[in-house]
Amino acid sequence: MEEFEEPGPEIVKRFMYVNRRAPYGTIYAHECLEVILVAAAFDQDVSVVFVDDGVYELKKGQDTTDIGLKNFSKTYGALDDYDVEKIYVEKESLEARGLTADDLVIPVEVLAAKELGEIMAKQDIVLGS
Amino acid sequence: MEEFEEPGPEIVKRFMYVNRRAPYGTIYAHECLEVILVAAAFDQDVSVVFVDDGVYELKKGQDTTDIGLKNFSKTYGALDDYDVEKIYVEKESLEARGLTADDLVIPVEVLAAKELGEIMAKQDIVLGS
Amino acid sequence: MKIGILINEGPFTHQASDSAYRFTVAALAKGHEIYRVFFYKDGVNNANKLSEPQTDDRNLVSLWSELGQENDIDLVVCVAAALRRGIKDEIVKEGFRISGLGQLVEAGIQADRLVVFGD
Amino acid sequence: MKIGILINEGPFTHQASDSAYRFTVAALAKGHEIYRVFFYKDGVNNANKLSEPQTDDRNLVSLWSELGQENDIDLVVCVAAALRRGIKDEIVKEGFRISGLGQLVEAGIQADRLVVFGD
Amino acid sequence: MKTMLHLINKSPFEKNSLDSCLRLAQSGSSILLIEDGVYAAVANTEHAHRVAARTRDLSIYVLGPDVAARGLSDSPLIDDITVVDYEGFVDLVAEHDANQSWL
Amino acid sequence: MKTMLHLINKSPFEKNSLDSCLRLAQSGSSILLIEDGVYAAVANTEHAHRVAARTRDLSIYVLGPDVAARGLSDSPLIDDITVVDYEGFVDLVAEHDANQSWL
Repeated sequence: MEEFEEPGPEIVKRFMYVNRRAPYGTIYAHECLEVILVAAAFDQDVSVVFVDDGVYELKKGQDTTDIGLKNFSKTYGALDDYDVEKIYVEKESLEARGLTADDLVIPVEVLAAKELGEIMAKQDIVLGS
Repeated sequence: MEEFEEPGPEIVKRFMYVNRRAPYGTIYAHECLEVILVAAAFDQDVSVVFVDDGVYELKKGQDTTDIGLKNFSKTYGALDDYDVEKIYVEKESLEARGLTADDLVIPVEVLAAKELGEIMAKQDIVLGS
Repeated sequence: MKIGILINEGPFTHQASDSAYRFTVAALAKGHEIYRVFFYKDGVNNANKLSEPQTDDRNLVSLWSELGQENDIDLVVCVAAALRRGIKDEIVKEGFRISGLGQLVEAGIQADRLVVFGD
Repeated sequence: MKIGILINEGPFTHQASDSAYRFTVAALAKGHEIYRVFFYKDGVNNANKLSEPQTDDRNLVSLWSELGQENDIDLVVCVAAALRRGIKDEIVKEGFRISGLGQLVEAGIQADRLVVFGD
Repeated sequence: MKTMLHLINKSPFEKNSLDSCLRLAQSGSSILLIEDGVYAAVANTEHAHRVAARTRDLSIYVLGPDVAARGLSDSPLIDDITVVDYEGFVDLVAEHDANQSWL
Repeated sequence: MKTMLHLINKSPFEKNSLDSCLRLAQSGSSILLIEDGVYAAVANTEHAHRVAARTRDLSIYVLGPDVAARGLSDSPLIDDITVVDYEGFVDLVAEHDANQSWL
């Protein structure tokens, strides 16, 4: 993968979007998703990570009718249409919240902190929320 | 103190301002102080509390020259001029930060959580930051 | 019962303004009086009439403005917080007025309850 | 080295814009190029020219505008975030321009480093 | 003795607001969990035991619309936590002598 | 192997940003504490031992102007934490291959 370290004329960088916030209480999760969908149109190596309260963004069964905000949880399903396929969720964050991958709206790769940390360390650009 | 519970024509209420944020990282501490100084002009029973990172608002020796924000820590000294005399700091918050009352810019009453909680429970209006 | 409301955050970024709005609607429905809604800190951004959310999203500035005018609620924007953040009369939505922090303290004194929404 | 900057919070409420400003000044002093400063989320409020802090306080909108113009820095305000929050051309300070999120991604691609300031 | 309603709108995983509230809230007072605070009402999380331990001396409520928004309507909540809607929120404010937001 | 600079701007008492960073940061990477994150650099606090324990496998820096602003210039810092100014901040960004803000 050395060729990614010194981008040439056709630059391909590793972009990682790290989601650490719960949805709705703040707009961070929503506006981070907006960036990801735009970024997907560029030919870059994109991965999306959910740690800490970010795992709650993917919780199944969200119904925002009575709080008046848009339910954007279904939009995560569009990541696959945009060819964003590296979607990682931290195992420790899920467990702390009593959740499993079955509770989430999209299929994800569940990784222990150690493995996830190794992947994070290889990125060129990390955008957190 | 029963007469405060049902305010008559000259209403006097117990107002408590609870500071729980560090200074400078956010504006909450500063804008809360602005409210306290305005509130002091009304003839109410005012108390000011510092818990959690709020105790850092009172740390001696603040010098904001190199971050470009206004150093408002000296303004706490004006509380006395405004006859705001009930100033409480939680003992547990100080200890967790390795601080004592000697580290603070103004004299305060240091109270254990248990005593402070009892005083908080008697307030009519609690404004937190 | 007379209820005062304090909103410390702007629209969209935090849920504070949404929660306050729904609380206010529910309080009115139950026959309570809203003594005043005071917008402080980033809350002053709730009065920016230039706000234009996507068409399928809620417009909190309009919602507050309409609720205030329909129910004769005093919507007060803190002048000190507003000046700093560039919320001036020329962009303030109808139904809001700019005034001083004393209006917040007065709401605390005159209302039976004051509820704070923020971050 | 080419450095891109992302600012996610407005002036005053969080230190993010102050920190980013001082970082940018220091980077220029060391001879680096600032490829772009992108204002996203509440960061779009940094472009509101109506902002009028107290006279003894710093005016971040003016500071960014001047720094940008003196050093020919591309100051880009995200259009989607700005519309929602009511930051429109009529109140945008000179030196800033409104554009799309693609400008952020492009800064990530073209700059050697991208540094994020936020809450 | 006044009655106090504490409002918590922060996730207990992210911020220390709930901790501070639980440390300072007097026995007999009430807590209403709203916005991201509702995560503190869910059973089987890392923080659930700390909340459950206080259901005996505190009355704990959670705002249903915020629970539903976050996809937690079918998740088991901690025993003895009462779900209310916005009208219930208003009633709690009216029924208690005072309230305090732990932001 | 890339070198990563982690930026922390939150108080460890208030938010979980430092916790998450310490959990995920790889040995050999660096951390720069800025804004309210500088409180994590102070010795003799409740969180100091957790930071001190990582000074062997991580390079930890703190932004001096933020330390001074908060009145901590005379407070003892944790051993092996290096104080830098804004120019040092720029150098750290330039010297590391990438950086990550834990907001």
